[in-house]
Amino acid sequence: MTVTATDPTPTTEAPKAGSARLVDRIFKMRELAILVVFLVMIAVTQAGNSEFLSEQGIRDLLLNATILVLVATGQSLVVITRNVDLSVGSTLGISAFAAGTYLQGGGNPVVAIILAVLLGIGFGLLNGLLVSLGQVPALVVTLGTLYIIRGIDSIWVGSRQITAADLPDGFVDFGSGGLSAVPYLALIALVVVVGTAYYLKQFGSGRELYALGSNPEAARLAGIPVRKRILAAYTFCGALAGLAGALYLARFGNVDSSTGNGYELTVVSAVVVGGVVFTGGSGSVYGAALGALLLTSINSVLPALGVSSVWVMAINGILLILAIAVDRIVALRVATALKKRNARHG
Amino acid sequence: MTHPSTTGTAPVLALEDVSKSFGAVRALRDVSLELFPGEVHALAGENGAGKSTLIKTLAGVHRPDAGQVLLDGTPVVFHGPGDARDAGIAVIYQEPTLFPDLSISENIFMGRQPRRALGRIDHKATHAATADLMRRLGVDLDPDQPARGLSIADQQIVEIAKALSFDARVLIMDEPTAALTGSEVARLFGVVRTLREQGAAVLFISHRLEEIFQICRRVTTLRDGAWIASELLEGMSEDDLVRRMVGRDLEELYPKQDVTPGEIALSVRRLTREGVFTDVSFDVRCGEIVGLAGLVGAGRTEVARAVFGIDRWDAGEVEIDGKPLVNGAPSTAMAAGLALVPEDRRAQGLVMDMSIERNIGLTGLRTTRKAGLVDRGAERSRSLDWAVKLQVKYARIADAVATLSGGNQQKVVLAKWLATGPKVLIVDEPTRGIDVGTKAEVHRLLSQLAADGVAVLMISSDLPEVLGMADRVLVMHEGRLTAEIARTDATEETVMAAATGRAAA
Amino acid sequence: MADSTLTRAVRWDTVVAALLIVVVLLSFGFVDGFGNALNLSFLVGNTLPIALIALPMTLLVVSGEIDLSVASTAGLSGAVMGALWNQGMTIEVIIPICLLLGVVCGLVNGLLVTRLGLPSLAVTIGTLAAYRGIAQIVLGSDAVTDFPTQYLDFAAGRLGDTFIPYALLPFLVLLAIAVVALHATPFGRALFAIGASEEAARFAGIRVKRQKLILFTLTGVLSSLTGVFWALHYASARYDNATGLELSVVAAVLLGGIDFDGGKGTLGGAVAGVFLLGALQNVMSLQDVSAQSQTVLTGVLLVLSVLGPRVARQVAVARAGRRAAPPPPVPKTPAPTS
Amino acid sequence: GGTTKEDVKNEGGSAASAGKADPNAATKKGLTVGFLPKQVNNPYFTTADKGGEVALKELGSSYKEVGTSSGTDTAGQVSYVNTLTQQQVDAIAVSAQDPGALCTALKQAMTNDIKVVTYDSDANPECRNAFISQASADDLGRTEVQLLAEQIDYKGEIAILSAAQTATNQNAWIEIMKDELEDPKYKDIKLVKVAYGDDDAQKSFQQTQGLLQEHPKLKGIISPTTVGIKAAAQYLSGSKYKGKVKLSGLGTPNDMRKYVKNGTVEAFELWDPAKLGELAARTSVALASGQITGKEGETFKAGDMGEYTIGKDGVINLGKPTVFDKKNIDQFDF
Ligand SMILES: Nc1ncnc2c1ncn2[C@@H]1O[C@H](COP(=O)(O)OP(=O)(O)OP(=O)(O)O)[C@@H](O)[C@H]1O
Ligand SMILES: Nc1ncnc2c1ncn2[C@@H]1O[C@H](COP(=O)(O)OP(=O)(O)OP(=O)(O)O)[C@@H](O)[C@H]1O
Ligand SMILES: [Mg+2]
Ligand SMILES: [Mg+2]
Repeated sequence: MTVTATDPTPTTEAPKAGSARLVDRIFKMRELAILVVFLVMIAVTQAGNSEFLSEQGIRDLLLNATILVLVATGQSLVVITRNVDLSVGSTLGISAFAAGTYLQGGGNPVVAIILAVLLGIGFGLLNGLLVSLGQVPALVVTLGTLYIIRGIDSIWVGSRQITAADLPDGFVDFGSGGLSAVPYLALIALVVVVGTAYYLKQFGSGRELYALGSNPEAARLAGIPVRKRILAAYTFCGALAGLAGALYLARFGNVDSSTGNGYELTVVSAVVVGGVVFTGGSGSVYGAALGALLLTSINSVLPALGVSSVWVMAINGILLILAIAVDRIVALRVATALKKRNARHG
Repeated sequence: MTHPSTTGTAPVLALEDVSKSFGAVRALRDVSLELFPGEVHALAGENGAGKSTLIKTLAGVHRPDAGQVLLDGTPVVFHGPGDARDAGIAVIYQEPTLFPDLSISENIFMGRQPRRALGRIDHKATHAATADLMRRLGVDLDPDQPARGLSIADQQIVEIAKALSFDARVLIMDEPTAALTGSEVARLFGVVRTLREQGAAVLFISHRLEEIFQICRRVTTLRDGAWIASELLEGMSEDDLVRRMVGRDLEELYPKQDVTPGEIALSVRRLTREGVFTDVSFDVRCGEIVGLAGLVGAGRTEVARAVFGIDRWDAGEVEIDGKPLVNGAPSTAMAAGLALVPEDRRAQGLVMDMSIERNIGLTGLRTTRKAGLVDRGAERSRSLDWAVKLQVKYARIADAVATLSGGNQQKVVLAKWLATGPKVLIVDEPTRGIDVGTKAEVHRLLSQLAADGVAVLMISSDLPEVLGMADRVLVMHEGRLTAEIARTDATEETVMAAATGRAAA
Repeated sequence: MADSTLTRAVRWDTVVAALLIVVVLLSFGFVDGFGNALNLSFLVGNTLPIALIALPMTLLVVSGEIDLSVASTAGLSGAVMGALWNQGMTIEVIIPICLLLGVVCGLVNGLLVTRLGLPSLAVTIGTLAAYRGIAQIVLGSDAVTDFPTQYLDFAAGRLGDTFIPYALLPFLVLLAIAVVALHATPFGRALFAIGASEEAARFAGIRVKRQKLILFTLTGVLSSLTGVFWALHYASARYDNATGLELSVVAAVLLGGIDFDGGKGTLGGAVAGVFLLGALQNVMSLQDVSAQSQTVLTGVLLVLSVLGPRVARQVAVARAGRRAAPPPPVPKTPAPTS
Repeated sequence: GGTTKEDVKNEGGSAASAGKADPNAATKKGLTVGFLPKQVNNPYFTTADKGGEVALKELGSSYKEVGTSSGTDTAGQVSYVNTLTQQQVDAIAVSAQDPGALCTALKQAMTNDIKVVTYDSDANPECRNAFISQASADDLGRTEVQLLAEQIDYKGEIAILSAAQTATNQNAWIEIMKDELEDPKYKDIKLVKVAYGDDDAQKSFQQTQGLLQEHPKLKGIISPTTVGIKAAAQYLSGSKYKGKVKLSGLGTPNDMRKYVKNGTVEAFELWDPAKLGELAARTSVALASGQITGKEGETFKAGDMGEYTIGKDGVINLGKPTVFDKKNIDQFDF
């Protein structure tokens, strides 16, 4: 038997200082990838249809994304903790109607929004309590609450509906108005996203959400108040679903018992496309927000390009798969790169 | 019960007549223990003796069924790990508890990050503190690297760094060295000595007895959950300690039988996996035990993974009995008679939620079937058979392996693979976390297997084990095979020299 | 250990099965119109599509994956069936083509999951839209209804005056095959291992990717079979056939005690869950319970299905005396591989 | 060999109605008529069914309403037909989600001596006794085109925003519209696109945006669906196109009031859904009483609504739709 006794070739040590930034940069890159896809898509559409990026066009694009961005932001927090909230669509629907009923009776728009948020918080708490105290699978529980809230909503609402005529003009105008091309609603969403991202990055309790999603048992051993954090994530998610409900009302001026029906799959898609991993512990709200923007924009881009609506659904699905596949391939490349860097140490 | 507390100070942390049961298993029975400042205290006992349970009781993970925990002489109740941490107790658990998605520095400082104004995290300070810890431990890990992908050894090092970062009054370590090689252990001990001098109390668990003698002053022995003795180590011999733990004398630890090697069973030719290992060639003959030594991260595990087919290799080839193996196909490797006992029993060796029986049965699904269906009778007898042979300590064969102690889990992994009756057996850290008694048993088994004509490749970071068991020692350094040393020439010095790249044979 | 005896005693799948029997027996006694053969055949016939898809779905979930595109696959194969029928092809040729199409749909899911390592939830949300979209392209706004009567009669008819729809018999055969495959073959045993710990399964020489690929393919085939059955049963092939069926399947399977983390569950539980939901819906409709209240009740059942076993276990443990802190849940730490 | 479409065609259809009508038979009392709308909780259907309920009360029969909460849950609708059959109601008034899918179940109901009337959305003719058509497809399609054409001065590009691509009634109307547009007086009008909003507010909203971006010269949109027209109106009223792009189609006065008043919409039309429900109820009772069987040419008296004659294929037309505009909209509340 021979042992290949080669002369010890000096392995090139990676410059350590650069490596930190590299890792950071690479994780940002995943969001960047979605952004690039988004921009390319917009550019192509603009080339094909010069009306697309008119002031009205931009406003529409942003407005369309707003509601999904808000809900996806809340959802990504829950997903980061290795849970999921499927009931967001139902929560959105019921809080939109609640706000509408209140406004219909001549209420104050600000109070109406607060009311919707509070209702959302209520359902978020319910989910959070069931998941964290009951320690039961989030998927099942929130699928259950999806049905429960939806059922309660339709029993309560019946065939009633709230139309723009029932709402104060200021509220409806607020829903479509804005500062030139930037709608007020989009500004609200932007504030929420940036605030949430800052919190997640800069505060201990935010990092703990990542920790407990990454390894729940280790989180317990590290003394992280797991239940409290999960409860908080669900509550926040509920609150944003409620807020989204109020904004939905302002935007569409129309709510009935089916509002928000089936929204959960869209939200989950946005979060997944945005690179938030379903097994918890990684991803960012910027990613989720970009995912939401990307998804809603596809729905504006295809009609603007004159693609027959017959094709829209198929293209949507294929683009969704492409987005996650590209993201995955980027991630794999990164992992290989990381591994090669770390292959020689110690 | 005598307390040879010569220091005269009061114990920082103590257990008083603590009992703890899991269902029908009485893991601890009226156990008492005192930890004094400035002292390293060893906890010894066989697998399943209750050491980890005791530690988890001290750490607030388990609440004792009876008895109490005393902190500075006053009874306390820890409602969770957080309480114990706040009381100044740092714990390294037997199994690494890292957050794979977070960076090393976040893993270390989770929940305790240095803060800036408004309670925001000071990322710079966190990074610097981590780098500092890494320097103290003498390892070269990037603080910003995610924990995912770290080898078991590196994970263990991060755990150690985490525990050190507490500046705790009490440091509890459950087998921190099980995955480490000599040099890391030496560095760890250096740090522990400093801590001891600074007045910390340390509780240390290891199945490597020499380590206990090296660093500890007193030892508490447990057997089957019961307290046996707490005494000074001074004047005790390893045999004395083993007798306390096992309750009888042990046979020889390395019962190597001499065999004449037969045909070449496993042949690895110029195997390369880019960036991981390069140009690795060796043979293992029937009846031979070949040791594979090297520092942590030298690439030994990676070679084993590639040979077995878990990872694909980029170049080279592997033959069993002269027939080439398919690249990246564990099932065909198994069919050819290859078995791999992996190093990470929890993630790779076992399906934790499955029963002992089914875990052992898993490797025989294809061979022991009747009319295409699972032969449950055969499965049961096979697993009972091997569980008994390896002296696995369990309540019922249908219990989930997750309920077993670490060492007993390791035995189940061995059982699972030995049950396949392999021609070539690769064992990666086969005795990690196994108590001395069982270790001897495992060695006897390996030896017996070799005598029966099985070719054994043994990867181990436990150098005495390699030296004691191997007919030949291969040494890896930075992804290359750097030496082959015959049994007669193999000493700690020659192996370490090759492992650190200072000499090539 | 005592603990696991208790766990076994309150196994949820047995509870669901018992519940199903109780509901059926009570309804026989107290609900007008429930017990006659016609109603029972309605019940069984309308539940069959869900039950059919629940078979592979259970296996898939046990192995830790999920397929949300099943309803779209069914819709697509229905649409293709309609389109080809309009082209004048013979039905005996069309059906195999549709099943082949199911193979392709399943393979696409499976390859994306196993080769690219994408999460199945995300992939199948994508194909959910894609397959449905393709169905829309294929059939457009057509509704094809004029399938041959002997086929329609088979899919919608029943054995004489009994409650047994013809289609129940092939389903029972499929069920038997699935039960044996999951609970008695090495293949099924390996699925449990994969679901509980994929890495450990791989280290035990189980061909994880191949098994998953097979499962996704089977799911595709059975989904398309369901699509064919659906089109014949309701005598209507439209691109939106079976829309939303995936949630019903998932809800029923979850109700049957299949753990979505993988590695746990029985087919008996899943099928009992499917028919429990079906029976409850039938009974509630007969009792004039509104659709909205039925929705609430489905939700409550789902929540109870996960809270129930937990509460039962805790009560049992408490009664067993010597109440200690519950053993920590075994963490499913993602293995530190990259 | 095998079975192909051709073979099936040769088998021929089966006759729907049997028996003989007795126009003078007494109107039975104490009947139960089950209403099965496309979707419960849908305001349009709720109004329609309320109309049915009132009529049934007057006739001394009882009313019940069941149905799915989703408008595309065909399987659910089938099992509701089954349930009604089980409950041995005397007649079912159903708005079919799918013309074919309900057939087997409806036929089963008819063999169990239950009369089947479809309203709003028809099933295949052989699967029901009669269909109450809200307005003839001809009337609706043509008047919608006329309504919009006047608003845009018979000039410019127009588009249609429909519901689901499979919606039977929508497609029938769209065909008629295209036919109407062939008329030389519309020679300056160009139909550039038919978009589908799936009766989903958000989708219809985005489809409207898309239409306007793709066709900047668009002058008008016809949306023959209440959901679509509402979403399109909401989008237009909050955009720069308000008042410039005309919108017409089918909507309810309550939904559209605001948009008519703020100038987004000039005029739109609809029949009275309550009347539709009422006629469905009265037809059901007439069928169950044996006054009619559903054959072409039979006539019956529908209370205050006057006399109706059954047309070809068992179709009964409700009458002409009402056009709503600024002047009259406040007189309606539904
Ligand atoms: N969570 C649990 N549930 C049930 N039984 C348990 C649990 N944890 C430990 N045990 C049992 O308690 C006993 C003591 O286990 P422990 O882990 O304390 O042993 P140990 O001394 O640390 O052994 P090793 O040296 O192998 O790590 C064992 O019999 C084990 O099976
Ligand atoms: N499961 C894994 N996934 C990814 N990378 C790994 C894994 N295990 C080890 N590595 C990396 O591969 C390199 C080689 O490690 P390997 O475990 O093969 O070395 P070894 O000689 O077996 O040392 P050890 O004593 O740690 O087992 C290490 O730098 C490590 O970071
Ligand atoms: Mg232990
Ligand atoms: Mg190793």
